[in-house]
Amino acid sequence: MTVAGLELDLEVFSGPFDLLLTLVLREEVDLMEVELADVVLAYLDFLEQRGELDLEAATEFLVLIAALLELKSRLLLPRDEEDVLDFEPGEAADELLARMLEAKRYRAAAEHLSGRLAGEHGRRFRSARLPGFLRKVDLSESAAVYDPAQLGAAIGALLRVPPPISLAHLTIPRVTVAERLRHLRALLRSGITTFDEAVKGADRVTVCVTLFALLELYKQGEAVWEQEVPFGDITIAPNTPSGHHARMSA
Amino acid sequence: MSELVRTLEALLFLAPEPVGAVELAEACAAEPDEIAEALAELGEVFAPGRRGMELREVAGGWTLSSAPEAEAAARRLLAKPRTPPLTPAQAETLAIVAYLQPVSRPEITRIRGVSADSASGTLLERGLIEEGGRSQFGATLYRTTPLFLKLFGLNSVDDLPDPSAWDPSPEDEADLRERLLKAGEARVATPS
Amino acid sequence: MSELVRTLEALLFLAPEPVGAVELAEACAAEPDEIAEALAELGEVFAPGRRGMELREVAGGWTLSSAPEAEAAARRLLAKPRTPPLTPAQAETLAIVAYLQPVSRPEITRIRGVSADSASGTLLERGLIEEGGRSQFGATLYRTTPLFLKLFGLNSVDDLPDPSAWDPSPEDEADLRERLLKAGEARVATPS
Repeated sequence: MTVAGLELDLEVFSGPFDLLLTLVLREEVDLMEVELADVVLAYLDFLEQRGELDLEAATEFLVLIAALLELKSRLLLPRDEEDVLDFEPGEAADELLARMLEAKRYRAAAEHLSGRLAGEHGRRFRSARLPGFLRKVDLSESAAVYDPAQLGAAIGALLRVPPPISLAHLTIPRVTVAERLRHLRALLRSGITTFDEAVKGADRVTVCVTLFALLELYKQGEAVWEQEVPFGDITIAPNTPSGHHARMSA
Repeated sequence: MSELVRTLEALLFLAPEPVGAVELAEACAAEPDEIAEALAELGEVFAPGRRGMELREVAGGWTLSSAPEAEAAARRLLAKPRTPPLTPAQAETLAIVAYLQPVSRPEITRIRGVSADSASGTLLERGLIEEGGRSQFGATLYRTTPLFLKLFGLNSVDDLPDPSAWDPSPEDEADLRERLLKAGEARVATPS
Repeated sequence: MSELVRTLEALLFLAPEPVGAVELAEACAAEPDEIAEALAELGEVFAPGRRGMELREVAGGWTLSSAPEAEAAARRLLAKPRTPPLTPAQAETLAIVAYLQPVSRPEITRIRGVSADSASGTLLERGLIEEGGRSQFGATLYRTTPLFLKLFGLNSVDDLPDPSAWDPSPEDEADLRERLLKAGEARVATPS
């Protein structure tokens, strides 16, 4: 079985993975409501049942799930810096679809080529040295056929030093996970807080890093978090034995 | 067998690479239409299934190859496999190079979604692709080789089918739509 | 033509050296007398004067060779330097050898940023470059050949064009070799 046929039973969708993908791309299923973690878990279950790792299928799955995660993360991020956001969700879906179609096209072309090669099986070509009477080349009979300028041009191209790569367009991280961990722990010492509170006035990068820090706190068992509705505020509470159950919707 | 046909047979037996009709005409001091006629006659002699050799038009020229029926014996005698089949990763990389050439490694990686370094290395080693210049940023560009055409039985890359032929058909779209409706009904029937 | 005769024809076509009857029998999984009979039939087909090839028994066994009548045409087609257009990799490799000779293979690789094994192999085979001694570290050194001068219409390597016309920074005073090595290393360090 390939990745496409992976059977899913999610809250908002039940059916094969490829159908989910199609519905998401047609915006007939809201990606915001799809728990991608559950898709990954379903795939892991499937791998476990199967008992072996098909590298090609696993690669395909990673590519698809990464594309969905990218799309979803674009939908989830705050939208206050419209000029920096390069894609509308619709555009992102179009891009994803185009990319999948392109990959699919060359996978089909690859199958065609493999078939062609198999069809040529057994047709070998002769590779023998030329007989002696053809190996002697008379230098005086040879005419100039190449232009020396080709060699000069090749040397010129090899002398070209590539321009240094500009890193100007990359955001230099000004905020670290450790810093945001300290910030969150400080907030939690005075009880329940919210994600909005934790990132008040922060820029986009800080929001992301804070989310990482929050994941780390959750993993360490220091905090639990809850989001009542999509886009709603995330409540963060210090973890106590009787505390809330964490619920993540990423 | 006329003298011209015999000469052509000898030339194609000796030549290490496929030879174009123009070069054959020059070597034989014959007219192009005489060569065309002689090649047709030779093609009859070496038609598939008749002999131990076949006349083939590949990589822009004419060449003789062994007949596939002799492959088992050839492998025993020569003790080397013809061309091992391609892995899916190699076939995909080769397909991208064949259709988009000249194409750079980062572009191949972008299309495949995974790195193509090992696959393109193997294809280079096997002589199926080669460097064909550099991009404006100095990245090596790849293209297919005449050996690729020879081994895949192609006269030129233009003989490859239009890749849009493999795009999903309207029927497939309709099929997906139907499956969508069914899945929707199933969900209504079994609320979670 | 029986299947065995066809297989023999294919084997003798492919084999670069004469093949003994015993080896042929093993490869074809046939009895020695069957092979003898098949060889006799093949000898009829390829009797002198009939075809462009002849079946001959020589010291080491059986072999196909071109018919002597085709010799003049074969000379016109094949007894001349092969001069297809140089690929970019070949032109780069040949330019490095021409301007820096003698130069070692590792040096060529460092300047190009990618291996030049396949390109230098082709240039050697076509007789444009040749081995000329060893470096102090034991690497083979390459230099250009008289055929190279002939095919480029040069009297000596001193007549190679001054690269400053194509040089992106001709004011640089450093030695050509040093500059090429530096640029090559910069290319490798820059992911493209």
